[in-house]
Amino acid sequence: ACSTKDPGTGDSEDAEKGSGNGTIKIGLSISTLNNPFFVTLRDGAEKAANEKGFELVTSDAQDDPSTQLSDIEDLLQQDIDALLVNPVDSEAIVSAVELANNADIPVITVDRSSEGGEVAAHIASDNVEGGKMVGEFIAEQLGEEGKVVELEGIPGASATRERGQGFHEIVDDMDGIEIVANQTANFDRTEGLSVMENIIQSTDQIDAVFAHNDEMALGALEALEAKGVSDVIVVGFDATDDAVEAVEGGRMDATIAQKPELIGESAIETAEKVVKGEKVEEFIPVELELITK
Amino acid sequence: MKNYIKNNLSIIGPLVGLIIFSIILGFMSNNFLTLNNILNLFRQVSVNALIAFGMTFVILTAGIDLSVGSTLALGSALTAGLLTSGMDPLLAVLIGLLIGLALGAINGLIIAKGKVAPFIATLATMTIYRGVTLVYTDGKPITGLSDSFTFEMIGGGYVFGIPFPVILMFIAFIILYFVLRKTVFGRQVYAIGGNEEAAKLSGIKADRVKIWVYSLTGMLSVLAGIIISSRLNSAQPTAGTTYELDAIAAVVIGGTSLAGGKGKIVGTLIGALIIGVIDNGLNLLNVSSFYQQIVKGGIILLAVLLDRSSDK
Amino acid sequence: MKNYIKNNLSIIGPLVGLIIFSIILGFMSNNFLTLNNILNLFRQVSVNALIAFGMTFVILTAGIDLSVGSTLALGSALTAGLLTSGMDPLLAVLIGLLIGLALGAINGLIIAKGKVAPFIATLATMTIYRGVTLVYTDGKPITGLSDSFTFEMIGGGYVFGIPFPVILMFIAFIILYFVLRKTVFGRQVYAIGGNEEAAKLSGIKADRVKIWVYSLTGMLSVLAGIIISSRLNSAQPTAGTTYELDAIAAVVIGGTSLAGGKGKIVGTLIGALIIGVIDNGLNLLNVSSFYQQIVKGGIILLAVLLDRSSDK
Amino acid sequence: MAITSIIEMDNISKSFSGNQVLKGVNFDVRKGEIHALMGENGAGKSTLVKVLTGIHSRDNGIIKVKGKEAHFTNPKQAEKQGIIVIHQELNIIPHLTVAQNMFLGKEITYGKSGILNTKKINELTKKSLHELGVGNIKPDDLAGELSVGKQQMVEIARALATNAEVIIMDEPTAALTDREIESLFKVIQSLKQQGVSFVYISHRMEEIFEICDRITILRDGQYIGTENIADTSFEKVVKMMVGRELGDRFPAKNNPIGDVIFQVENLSSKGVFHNISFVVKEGEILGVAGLMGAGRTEVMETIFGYRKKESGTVKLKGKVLNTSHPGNLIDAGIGFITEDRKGKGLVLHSTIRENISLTNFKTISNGGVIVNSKEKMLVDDLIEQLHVKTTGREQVVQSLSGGNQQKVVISKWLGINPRVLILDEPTRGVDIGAKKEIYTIMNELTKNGVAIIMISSELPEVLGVSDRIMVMHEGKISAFLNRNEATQEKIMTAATGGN
Ligand SMILES: Nc1ncnc2c1ncn2[C@@H]1O[C@H](COP(=O)(O)OP(=O)(O)OP(=O)(O)O)[C@@H](O)[C@H]1O
Ligand SMILES: Nc1ncnc2c1ncn2[C@@H]1O[C@H](COP(=O)(O)OP(=O)(O)OP(=O)(O)O)[C@@H](O)[C@H]1O
Ligand SMILES: O[C@@H]1[C@H](O)[C@H](O)CO[C@H]1O
Ligand SMILES: [Mg+2]
Ligand SMILES: [Mg+2]
Repeated sequence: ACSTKDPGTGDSEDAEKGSGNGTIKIGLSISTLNNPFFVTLRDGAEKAANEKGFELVTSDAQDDPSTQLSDIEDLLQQDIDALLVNPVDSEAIVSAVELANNADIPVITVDRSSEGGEVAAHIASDNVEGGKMVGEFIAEQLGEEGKVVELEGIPGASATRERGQGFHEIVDDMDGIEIVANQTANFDRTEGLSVMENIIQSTDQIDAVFAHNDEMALGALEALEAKGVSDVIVVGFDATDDAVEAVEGGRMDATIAQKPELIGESAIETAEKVVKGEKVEEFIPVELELITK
Repeated sequence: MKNYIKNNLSIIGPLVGLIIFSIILGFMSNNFLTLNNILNLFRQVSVNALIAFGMTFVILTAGIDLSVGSTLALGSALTAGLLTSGMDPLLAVLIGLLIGLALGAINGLIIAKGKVAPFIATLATMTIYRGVTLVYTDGKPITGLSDSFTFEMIGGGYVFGIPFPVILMFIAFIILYFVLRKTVFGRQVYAIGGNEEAAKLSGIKADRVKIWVYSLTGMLSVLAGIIISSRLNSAQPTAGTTYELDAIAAVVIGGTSLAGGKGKIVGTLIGALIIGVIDNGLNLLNVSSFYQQIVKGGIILLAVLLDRSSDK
Repeated sequence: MKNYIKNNLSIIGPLVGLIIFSIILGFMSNNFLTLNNILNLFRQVSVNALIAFGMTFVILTAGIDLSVGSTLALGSALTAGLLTSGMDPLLAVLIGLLIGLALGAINGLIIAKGKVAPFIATLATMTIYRGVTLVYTDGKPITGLSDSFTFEMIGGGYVFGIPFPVILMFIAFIILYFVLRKTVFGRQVYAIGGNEEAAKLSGIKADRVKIWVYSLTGMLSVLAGIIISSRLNSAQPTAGTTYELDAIAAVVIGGTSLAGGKGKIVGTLIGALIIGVIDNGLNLLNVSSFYQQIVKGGIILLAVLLDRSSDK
Repeated sequence: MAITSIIEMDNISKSFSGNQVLKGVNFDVRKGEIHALMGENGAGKSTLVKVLTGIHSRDNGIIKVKGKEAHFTNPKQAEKQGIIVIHQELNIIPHLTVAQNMFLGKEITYGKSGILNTKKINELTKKSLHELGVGNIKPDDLAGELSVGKQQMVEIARALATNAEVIIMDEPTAALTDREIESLFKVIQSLKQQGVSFVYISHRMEEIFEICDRITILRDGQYIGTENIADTSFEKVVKMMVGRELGDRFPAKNNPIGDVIFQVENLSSKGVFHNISFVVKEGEILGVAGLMGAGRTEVMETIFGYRKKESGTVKLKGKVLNTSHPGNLIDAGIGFITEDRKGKGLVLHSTIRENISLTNFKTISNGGVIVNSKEKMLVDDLIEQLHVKTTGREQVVQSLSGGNQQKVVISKWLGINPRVLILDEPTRGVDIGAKKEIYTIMNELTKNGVAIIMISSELPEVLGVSDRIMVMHEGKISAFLNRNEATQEKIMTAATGGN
């Protein structure tokens, strides 16, 4: 009587549904919409779906992997033709991907990958790569010599880990670059401000700041400007509208553009192909771009 | 008979609410009232329900436990550590549950012996346990826990087609229902919440009872955490964040008074189901997540308001 | 004299705690006890302090307000909307404060007239207000608020070298201190928390007082939100998340009883400073963020435990 | 030598933060006796009991139980030695049923399993309640929904149901009416025959002389003496308690009675009381008698705007009052002293000053701001006028003795200079001296034309104080009696529904 197989799956009637009547129904599970980055990603997907006349069902996991699993369970109840997943966590998403596999619904991962299960395609830019790009940019600007502050994202979040990892892969090997403070500001602009204020108090010299996202970078920028400091290199991540404007205005030095809108669009396009049985690439990279003035 | 109805009045409100919501959702979405979705719903509810069962005991003593989510995270991270070290899964899970018991006991001790208000005591341990989890996991999920059938069963298994977490939830429910209704311990829980001084004068060792109550909640939180880890085959350092809110909401929607001394665990089960139905239903109806928050808050309010008016 | 000491006993514990923490940090970090850092610290504290002042009133009536963070976000998002539409900054800010008052009044009405437990009422509005904020902002920050001197002053200005938010905080403190200590309204707040039935039988309109108390808290939360918006020149949809916890912690560390009826707003100011000192100090010492949580939770616990033992 | 004492307390002293409350008190209890413990409010009676049972630690002195020295640190230990207390404060858990309360802390289980034998618990509860003559209280009634009097009966039943050797009753009858008291006394007498001893604390003199064998008197924490009831007199006991002659218990009242000032017409509240109509005249005291649960408290709370009425009007000087909120009635000059001192009368952890001020903001404030000097003056005047025994206006009310707490409640209402004052059981738990003071205050007020409505369950008091008596039975008025025609018998007949 005991098993670890979902007894509800396998009855093949599901497979008939949806595809017959012309409209394609796509499920999209987003890690969190409490972050402009993902809002833009969703907007991109929505726009593309509207243009094509697809039905798009979106859910928001609020950064909780187990909520995401429930979300996907709920999506799978709704006769979708394809599942787009933006995992909260790449490991934890595996069982949800397997659920979709069992239900014969194709899965496409977005922004973050899945460590297991069958995935038709993965569309993303690479956070580790982005971290490296920042490391290289800062090293170059400083001539491999200077004191750097790192504002970390939410402790334990994958973006925090991966961006930090890429960044450290570059700067840790350089003797001239010293990380004088690394503190979390939880991807939040207000905390970026107050944590930076405090760091300024305790650090005699700061040459550069790497914030794991633009929100924190903009907060840190306010703290520096309020102190009348303007020669510090500030680099963020995401290329949000605010940040790009700050870079263009010369207040910020750089940000990494992940092109979330493009990720969203291309996710829908890929889903269409998969549903129609066309072949797609396993990894569809969306290039990162270093935005500077 | 009159007393029987009166005694159970407090859960009639929530029950009627649950039924009404379910019927409405059944009309609005074809997928809602399918067997598949109902099993799915119950499985989703089981995690919150287990935590909320413990929270019911805590709230009955006029306490509160904000640390459940952090306890869940720490307990399942440590269990995951044991699993990856190759320990027998069953043993690891048992040790994990004991860890939950101990984390809860720490809460209980601070509250009972340290005379710290439960809200503030568990606010502090919420922060501390989360910090310890992050230190232990170095902020990274622990993965590749176990390939054993036993461990996978906990979160992902089925018995006669019923998801295993649902079975765990019902076993816990029956035991705890019995404890509250039929044992001296249950009586003491109610008495402490009703009038702690009077309870003490009657010779009840209030401190001891409280420590047990928080320990129970800690253990149930870790059980919930292990279910999640088993389903995700990984333990997340940020697991359980804000779970305390859903658990408390379930208890209160179920008619248990935050002032203590009054309430029922059946109510909590219904409360957890109402929250589950809201979450699941709004997803099925494809309500945008921003509006979902508005609707969910509104429904919680409605449920409680309806309940209040049935008091009269 | 003896009475004077006795009356103020409740804040001596927190005060001594604050001084001890400050001295320790002064030894550990050269930058802590500089004028610059102290002004910086006070500015950071001002946001939490303003919210916590309102929370003190709420808790004195034996209530609680979990919605402060969402109120802050919604109020400042709406204010930001007015500003970007080109409204006069002062007028926009005033309207924003009134919006805060109204959001608080909704809490008060649900609690007083709907007879819903404050915890659950404000848990619901916390979710609802956050949802409305997300809908209104579409989940994105509102930026480019105003270039006017007036608006920039609020968060970023100085008067005689003192940050303007600090001045706002002290003005609010003095007014509210006076209200609590010297006015009929203040007495009514204490009486309701001490024994609501006795207060009602003494002719106090408890419902009305409660509605005002939550309205005040709503308004102060939005004021705090506007300070943040002014500093960042943007309003964040996620602003204020979990601020309720710091505010409640400040109130309780400051010696106000969660059971209501007993406490002082001076205590709250000290409580907010303690929390600010912890956050600032741990940053200055560059303690890793994982350990920060452990230390912060530990210190909150310590502060409350010390306070309890000075009760005896 | 033949006389054996079960409890001997020798030279007991106790102080609370410097305030010495017991000063070398001696007390002993013999097998099968009923020993009264008397003294004014704050004399230290309850404290002595709490020292005996380990709730408070003693500073000094020796306690022997059955000849052996005892050092209890919690009441459970005393209970194991057969000593059980019914405390002055009710110790009912409101949301538990009567049966659950009866067996709290001594639940009957199946063996040592911890599993409750609910059936047996309910049966035994039913039996005990029956024996006490309160079979109308059902084991599965929620305790919190019973009237104070019934709750007290539950507590008494609970103590009697244990196989105690010594039962200490701290003002058990304060909330009871004569009928319940009568059945209580029967049970006490029959237990006494079986060798059970009682310590009986009460401010009702009649009771002491009716059932007690010996009496010990405390004054200001000092041991004054122990007497055989048979060898002493009412006057002597009073003198030992108060330290002087007290004179008449009820001061003479012979002020002129004026016109009707207060009218209640056809007031009803569904299921609680029906068509209540009465008037009170200036300078008149209207006594309200009735059995416990007759609905007297509800009527008054409704008049005062604390409960919603169904229909009916309340008039002051012919003008209809808005009874939607107590504030309106206070503004009109009506005061209400509740029977539930702790639950509804006082903010226990606040000071005397803060409590008195609650009803007097009009007098002590100016534009919403409290004027300290006015507040202090008002409070100090009232403390003095009512002889509240206190260290000062800043004393926290909780630490006052019961009688003095009651005086604080009265003070807060005298402050408003009421034209009509409703007093619900105003002398409950109040000592004989203070009672007389309260009667005197009432008389003073009537001299100034104040109309008084006084609910009381003590018939001698109703008879001794009232100009006119209204009797209620099951939510209806069953009789009006004039002072000179009223007797205990007539009141009881009307209160029980006879003619
Ligand atoms: N916990 C306490 N802390 C401080 N003072 C106390 C405490 N308990 C009692 N007292 C004081 O001790 C004195 C004796 O109080 P106690 O309650 O024993 O009087 P009592 O004789 O029982 O009076 P009553 O007839 O009014 O019940 C009073 O002055 C009271 O204020
Ligand atoms: N909270 C309550 N819930 C339900 N019934 C109640 C409640 N309070 C009182 N009652 C019932 O209302 C009736 C009237 O009670 P009330 O206390 O007014 O009587 P009373 O004449 O003042 O007697 P007492 O001398 O006991 O105060 C009683 O039957 C009582 O049991
Ligand atoms: O890429 C996104 C954004 O940068 C966000 O700021 C944090 O989560 C990441 O995954
Ligand atoms: Mg006493
Ligand atoms: Mg009464």
